[in-house]
Amino acid sequence: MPRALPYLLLLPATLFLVVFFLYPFVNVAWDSVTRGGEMTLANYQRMASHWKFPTAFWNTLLLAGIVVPIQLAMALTMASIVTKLQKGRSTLLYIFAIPLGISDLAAGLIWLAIFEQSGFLNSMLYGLGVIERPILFLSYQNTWVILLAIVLAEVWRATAIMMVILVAGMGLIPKEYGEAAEVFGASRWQRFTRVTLPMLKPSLQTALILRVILAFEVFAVVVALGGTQFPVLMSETYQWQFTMQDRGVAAAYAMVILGISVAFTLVILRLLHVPKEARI
Amino acid sequence: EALFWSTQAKPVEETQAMREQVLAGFEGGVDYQGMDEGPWLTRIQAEMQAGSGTIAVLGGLHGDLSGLGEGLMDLSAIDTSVIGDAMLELGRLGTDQQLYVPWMQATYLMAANREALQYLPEGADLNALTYDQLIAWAAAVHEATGERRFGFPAGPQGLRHRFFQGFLLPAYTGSTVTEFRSEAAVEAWGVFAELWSHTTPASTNYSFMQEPLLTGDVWIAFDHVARLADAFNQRPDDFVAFPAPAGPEGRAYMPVLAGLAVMNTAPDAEQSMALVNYMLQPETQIATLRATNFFPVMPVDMPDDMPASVQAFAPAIATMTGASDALPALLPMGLGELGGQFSQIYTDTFEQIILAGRPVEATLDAQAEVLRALMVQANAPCWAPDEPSDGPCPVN
Amino acid sequence: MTEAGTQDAPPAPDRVRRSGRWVFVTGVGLLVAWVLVPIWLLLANALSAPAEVTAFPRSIIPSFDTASLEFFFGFRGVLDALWNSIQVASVTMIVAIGLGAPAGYALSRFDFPGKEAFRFLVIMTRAFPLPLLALPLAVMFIRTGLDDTILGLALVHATLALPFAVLITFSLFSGIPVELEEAAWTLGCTRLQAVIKVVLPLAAPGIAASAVFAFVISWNEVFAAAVLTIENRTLTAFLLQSLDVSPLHLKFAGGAALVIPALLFIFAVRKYLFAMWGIANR
Amino acid sequence: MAEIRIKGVAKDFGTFTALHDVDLTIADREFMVLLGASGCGKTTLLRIIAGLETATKGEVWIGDRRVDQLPPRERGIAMVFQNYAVFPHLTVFENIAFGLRMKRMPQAEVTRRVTRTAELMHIEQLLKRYSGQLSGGQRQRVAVARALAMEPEVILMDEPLSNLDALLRLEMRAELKGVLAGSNTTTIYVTHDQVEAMSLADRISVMNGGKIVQAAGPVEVYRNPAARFVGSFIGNPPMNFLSASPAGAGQWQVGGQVFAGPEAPAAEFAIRPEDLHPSDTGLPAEVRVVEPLGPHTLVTATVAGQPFRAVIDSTLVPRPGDVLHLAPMADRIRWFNPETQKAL
Amino acid sequence: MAEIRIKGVAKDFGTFTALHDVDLTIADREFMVLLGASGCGKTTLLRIIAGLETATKGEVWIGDRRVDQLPPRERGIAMVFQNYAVFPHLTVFENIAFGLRMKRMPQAEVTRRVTRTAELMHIEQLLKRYSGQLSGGQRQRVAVARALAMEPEVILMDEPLSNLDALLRLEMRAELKGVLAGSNTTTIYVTHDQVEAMSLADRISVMNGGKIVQAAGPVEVYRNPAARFVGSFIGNPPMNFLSASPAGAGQWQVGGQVFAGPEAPAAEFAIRPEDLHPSDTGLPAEVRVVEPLGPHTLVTATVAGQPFRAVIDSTLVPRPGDVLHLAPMADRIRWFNPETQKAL
Ligand SMILES: Nc1ncnc2c1ncn2[C@@H]1O[C@H](COP(=O)(O)OP(=O)(O)OP(=O)(O)O)[C@@H](O)[C@H]1O
Ligand SMILES: Nc1ncnc2c1ncn2[C@@H]1O[C@H](COP(=O)(O)OP(=O)(O)OP(=O)(O)O)[C@@H](O)[C@H]1O
Ligand SMILES: [Mg+2]
Ligand SMILES: [Mg+2]
Repeated sequence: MPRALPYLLLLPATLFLVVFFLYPFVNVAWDSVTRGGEMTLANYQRMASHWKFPTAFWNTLLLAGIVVPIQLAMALTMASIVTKLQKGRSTLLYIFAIPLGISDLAAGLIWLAIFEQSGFLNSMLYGLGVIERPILFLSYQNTWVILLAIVLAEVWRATAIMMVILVAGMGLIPKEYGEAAEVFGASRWQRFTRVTLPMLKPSLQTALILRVILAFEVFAVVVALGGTQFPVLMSETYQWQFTMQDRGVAAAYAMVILGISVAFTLVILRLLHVPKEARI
Repeated sequence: EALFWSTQAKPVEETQAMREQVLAGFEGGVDYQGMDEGPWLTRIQAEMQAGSGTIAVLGGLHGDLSGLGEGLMDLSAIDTSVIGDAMLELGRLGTDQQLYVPWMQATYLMAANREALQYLPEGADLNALTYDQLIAWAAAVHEATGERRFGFPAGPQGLRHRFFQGFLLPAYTGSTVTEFRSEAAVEAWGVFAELWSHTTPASTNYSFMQEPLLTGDVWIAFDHVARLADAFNQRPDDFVAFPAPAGPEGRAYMPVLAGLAVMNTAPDAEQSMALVNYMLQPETQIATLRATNFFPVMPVDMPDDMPASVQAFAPAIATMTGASDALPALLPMGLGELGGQFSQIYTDTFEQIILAGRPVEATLDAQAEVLRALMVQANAPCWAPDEPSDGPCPVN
Repeated sequence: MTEAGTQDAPPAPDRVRRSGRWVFVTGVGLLVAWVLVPIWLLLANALSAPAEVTAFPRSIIPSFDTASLEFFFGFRGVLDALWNSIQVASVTMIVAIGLGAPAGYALSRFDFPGKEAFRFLVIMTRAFPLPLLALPLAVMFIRTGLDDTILGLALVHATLALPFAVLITFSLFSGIPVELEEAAWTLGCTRLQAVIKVVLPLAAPGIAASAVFAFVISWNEVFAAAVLTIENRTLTAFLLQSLDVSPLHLKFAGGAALVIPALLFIFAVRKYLFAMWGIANR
Repeated sequence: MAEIRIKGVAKDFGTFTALHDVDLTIADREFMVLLGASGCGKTTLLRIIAGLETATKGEVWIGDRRVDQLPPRERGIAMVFQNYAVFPHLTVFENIAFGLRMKRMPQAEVTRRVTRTAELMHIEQLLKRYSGQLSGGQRQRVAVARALAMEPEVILMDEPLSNLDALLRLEMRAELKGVLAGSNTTTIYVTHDQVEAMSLADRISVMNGGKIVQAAGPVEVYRNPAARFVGSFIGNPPMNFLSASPAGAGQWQVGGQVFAGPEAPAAEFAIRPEDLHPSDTGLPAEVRVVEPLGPHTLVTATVAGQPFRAVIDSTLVPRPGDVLHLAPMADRIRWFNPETQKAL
Repeated sequence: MAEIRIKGVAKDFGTFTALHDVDLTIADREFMVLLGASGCGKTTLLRIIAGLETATKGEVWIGDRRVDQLPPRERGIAMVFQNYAVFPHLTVFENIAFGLRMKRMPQAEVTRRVTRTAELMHIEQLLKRYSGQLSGGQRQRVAVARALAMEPEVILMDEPLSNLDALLRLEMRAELKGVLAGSNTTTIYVTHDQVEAMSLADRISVMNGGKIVQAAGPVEVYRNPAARFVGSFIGNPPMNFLSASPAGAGQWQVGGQVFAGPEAPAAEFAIRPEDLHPSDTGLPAEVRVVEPLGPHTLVTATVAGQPFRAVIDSTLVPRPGDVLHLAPMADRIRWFNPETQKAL
């Protein structure tokens, strides 16, 4: 019975996922390796040989590579602030959590309104007399500004997810360990790196995995700000599935997204492994 | 309620107007749903695969519907006598069944801010512009204001491919497919590259030109009429609409055709037919025009109180289609679900040549091969303005 | 090696504190602004007249023209859609947490063969683009009659939210000393009771976080909602579906209309996001 | 009936063996104290009895049920954890009431029991606080109260009074003794306080390195340690051991003196520090350290080069360097086998 | 120079005042033991000195620096926490090394110090374990080792040996005394073990209800309690108090006997249980409970209806109900003012 218990606990979730994820997933995965009913790698070849694929692939990694570390740092900062605060913490937490409630579509909209040629940023600069005429930020010629805008929007939108997980995790770290570190000469920063971070590993793991995975699926914000000029894997998937109506290639894209997500998850799990003995 | 599953009139205001002004009169009520292509298509495919469904009537552009061939019901029973043959032919999707019936039509137009008119090159007639004049004009605006103010919907939702398929290439090559990599095509792309140098780089973010027109970021624009309408309706006095420019082969333009179809899985075929019929009534067609800026597919008498956009567009369209050098380019036919990939070829060509700056000839050669393979795969004969062909439309 | 104590006189503690405090307050202020300003811009736009939204330079103080917002709320069926959304989000929350928390608990408390496999299943779920899954799901739903039901959509949303619930509860449960649970067992609790009475209250922040995610995921999800519901549209599918092709002022109004309920929800659960009790082993 | 029988219980943590084949029977209503060095396996044994740890082998019986396989809650036990495990999210009241609520006891009875045990533990004025607002000793008392309120058949207490001051501990000890004596409870009580052990225990089990070395009444354990370890472990300061060399049949020479002892090939002489009195004929002890302990004086010395301690009346104040002659009380001398370390 | 001066320190937790105006000076290198009832504010005081808690008012000086406003790490202290706070994510080695690493000590020195203190605490074979793999007492020793390894100017220890067995505690106590005596460290040491307090302390501070009642040498505190509380708190069993009625100038009648005492309007008689010996002329004590404590016997009795305890030689074994005559040693009698509870 006790040996069966973990399985019993996992059973409902597993069944659920098998029905609502695994079944359709196998369908789609099957699509990716078949074409006209025959097993083939043609879809993958087609995907890989499409001229946008490398760009989309590297853009996706680049974006995740920039956004996730920034978000991690910001989420940790915000979580530390919120945890440290005595007064007004729930208000602050609420404010920090606000972007959580905003869909990526709406977030794209907001940031587009900022970066557009006649947007708020230009209005402000113009109002301050810094510029005489609006600057075109999101032009296909300066991809890096587009990248910057996307990074800002993504950081703004999706940091809260990590932050909330980390806040919850930090709340569970017994205060006494921080105090012990303090007494033993750890500066604020050392306390953070030597005590808080290691003890936060499980939450960090979760936050990072979820965030990285979502970063690989980034889509709406990129499309809103980058238009066609910043292809990412997910937008290509969309394109193939719906515009070009080629489900096989779209499925191949999806498998690539899945592949890199799993690869990165493995890395994160390895990096943030907590030995069994060292758990609380 | 009958479910009307459509890719058209999705902007909320249009949806609202469809429901309240167009469809309210249908007995039994209609649930009008304007969808993005993604969910629209997914739902349809799901119903087809499942073999049962809830959708009564499909509404979509020719391109949307052309991939659905086998799942659609033959609508020959519907009285389509007032509709032009060319349009009906498109609706057969290369079969001998009426798989969709034309619903409404539109085209693409040019629009300009009145401020821009002062920079119109001398001797140029707004109603009979050539591409060269357009470029000169855009250049003049660019020079005068220091800004690139020609606008072009090259964003993800933009209809840029139609511009190449139906306007630019036919105007220079007299063809959409066959002459894809001809010298004339190279010239056309050269012309476009020049125009692009006066086109606002933000164009790659534009799906609809009405907004940049309204904000003033763009002074001269090309887009689908429905996607220009808001600018004219909001500030009727600030903008003018005029025909697409002409090239050496003529003033090429492409109509836009939306159709109505019924799936084999429709829950109540009779009701669906009734709804299709209802949509083809002249009053409904006029109401649809008001709601969506799509024009009727049959001759109707227009009332005087049409919205500003319609009042501005109707004469421009008439001028364009009635021009002596008018060169209609039809929507792709017989491509079925490969329509998306067909369009993608034009988009890719644009992105590679113009945005990525790759060599024109090489790109055209490469894309031509893709195009040829596609035509073979689809086994689609040529359509206007290309010469009719036996077998798949050739790419020279 | 280094001789502590023989350094130069340290700066007056008061000054250090005060300047540290100043840095802290400024930092917090900046972060708050960073989050709030864009929200404000959204609301400002939503409350502007159409002409203002497209004017340049834009004003960040709106004219409080509510026409655009009213347009949305005047939509026929908005209230039904709102109610549908709430129902779907609630069911999503219940299913995701109800299935996810036990799994998170099992992952945190036991080592058993198959643990990693399960973890991967969960991660894959989140790592695979939903729009591709929608088709097979829709087919399945149409065949089984789940199509166009609150429950059906909620199940799909729960699939999206479940990985969050599993992983978050896992990490939170890992932070709660087993000893507290053991104490509960010796006091007559079954495992389940111990979890309910001891672990869950302590893990409240994580549960609340999972709930927020589940809610927000469901609330903002468009694609599946658009495909899988017809009559029972959720608010998002109802409004946002076509937002990207609507005129600017309506985009903003629609965006704001959607954001507000989500913000209210987060506001309602915000205090649970905190660990209210420090956990000390002794 | 809650007799506890532990049969051949062993526990391995990886390669480390924390318990080796422990056999122990605790009679119904007995008060058994567990004594042993830090890390010898006391907590582990309690946790196995409670069902929180699974024994690597062996059986645990409570009454006539074999409980190995039963979950903790079905064993009819309550436990005071060495590190309290007071629920941080509940008030003191709710902590104490926790087990009672699990039994669905009526509210009035809950309040009654909680109030009573809280009073017993002198924490009645803290009932509304959370554990984070308590001092260490207060928290510990909450843990004890929580277990007592259950009125269980078996109560396991792991150093339940270690963080209390002497006075309070004395009181608590008396209260515990009173409450548990008047109940049907079988108690296993881990303590490091030997006075506590002596005064509470019906029997004392002395553990060493994962084994039970002796289980007997307090006086027996104190007076007649079954093994050298017991003598050296119990008593504060512990027993003195001196090597003995044979000096004829049953005669042993220790520190220059000859004592009657057992007939054995080898033996070690042992005497408790307080069983010595100054006398001219005693063992010659060279004083090293003198510590006044209130009523008595602790003298640390060497006898024949071996460490030796004596507790003498504080009227006598020797100085380091002095040689003190200390005569052992004859009936208190014990002998051990130097090989097996068992009593002779 | 690490003299610690605490001036008028008070601490409120909401409406509850845990410390009232505490004034205390601990000399450089002094070993100060803090004694007091559970919940009297000892931990709070240590935490304020360490900088983990901010005093509501008052000043704390270490050496010639006022440290109130300094963060803990700048105060040159190390601390043993009552609940150990051994880092669960670090091995024992890394736990002990933690503070040294913070000082960027070279690895060789770290290893040396860790090994040395670990040996001192008898945990050298546990260095690779994590705290979850340790017994309570082992964990506590890690906490002590971690503090000792720092060789700080000031070391604060909050019941550092409470979870060790008597034998080990004895050893550890000696080790601590040795190590700290040979260092420059000023020590504040909270304990509940009075023997420990007596044997370690240079001075003992007795706290009660958030106030310091007496701070003096161990013998002084034991023999001459400054207040009734001190007498009743220190000593195990504690001092006996009997009401006295005046019987002429400086003469008081207590339990039917007359004793010479102070000249005062009212007074209370006090005597330690071990300062009594059976004598025909002593106070008549009606025996209630007799507890053998090894070498001695604790007799709980009543004298004139008031509770009374005596520790007598175990050769004498009275029975409950007997009347025992116990004579106090004249020079050990103390008198208290029943109103102010101060010594007379
Ligand atoms: N956060 C708090 N809120 C309210 N009261 C508190 C808080 N922390 C401590 N106290 C109270 O302050 C008093 C002093 O606590 P402290 O921990 O200093 O006691 P202590 O002398 O160390 O006791 P012990 O010997 O039991 O550890 C206690 O009565 C305790 O209940
Ligand atoms: N998880 C574990 N892994 C390895 N060794 C362990 C583990 N738990 C306990 N031990 C070891 O088992 C032995 C017995 O531990 P236990 O806690 O029973 O000791 P104890 O007698 O209660 O000691 P104390 O008086 O110090 O609390 C100890 O030496 C300890 O180090
Ligand atoms: Mg233990
Ligand atoms: Mg304390």
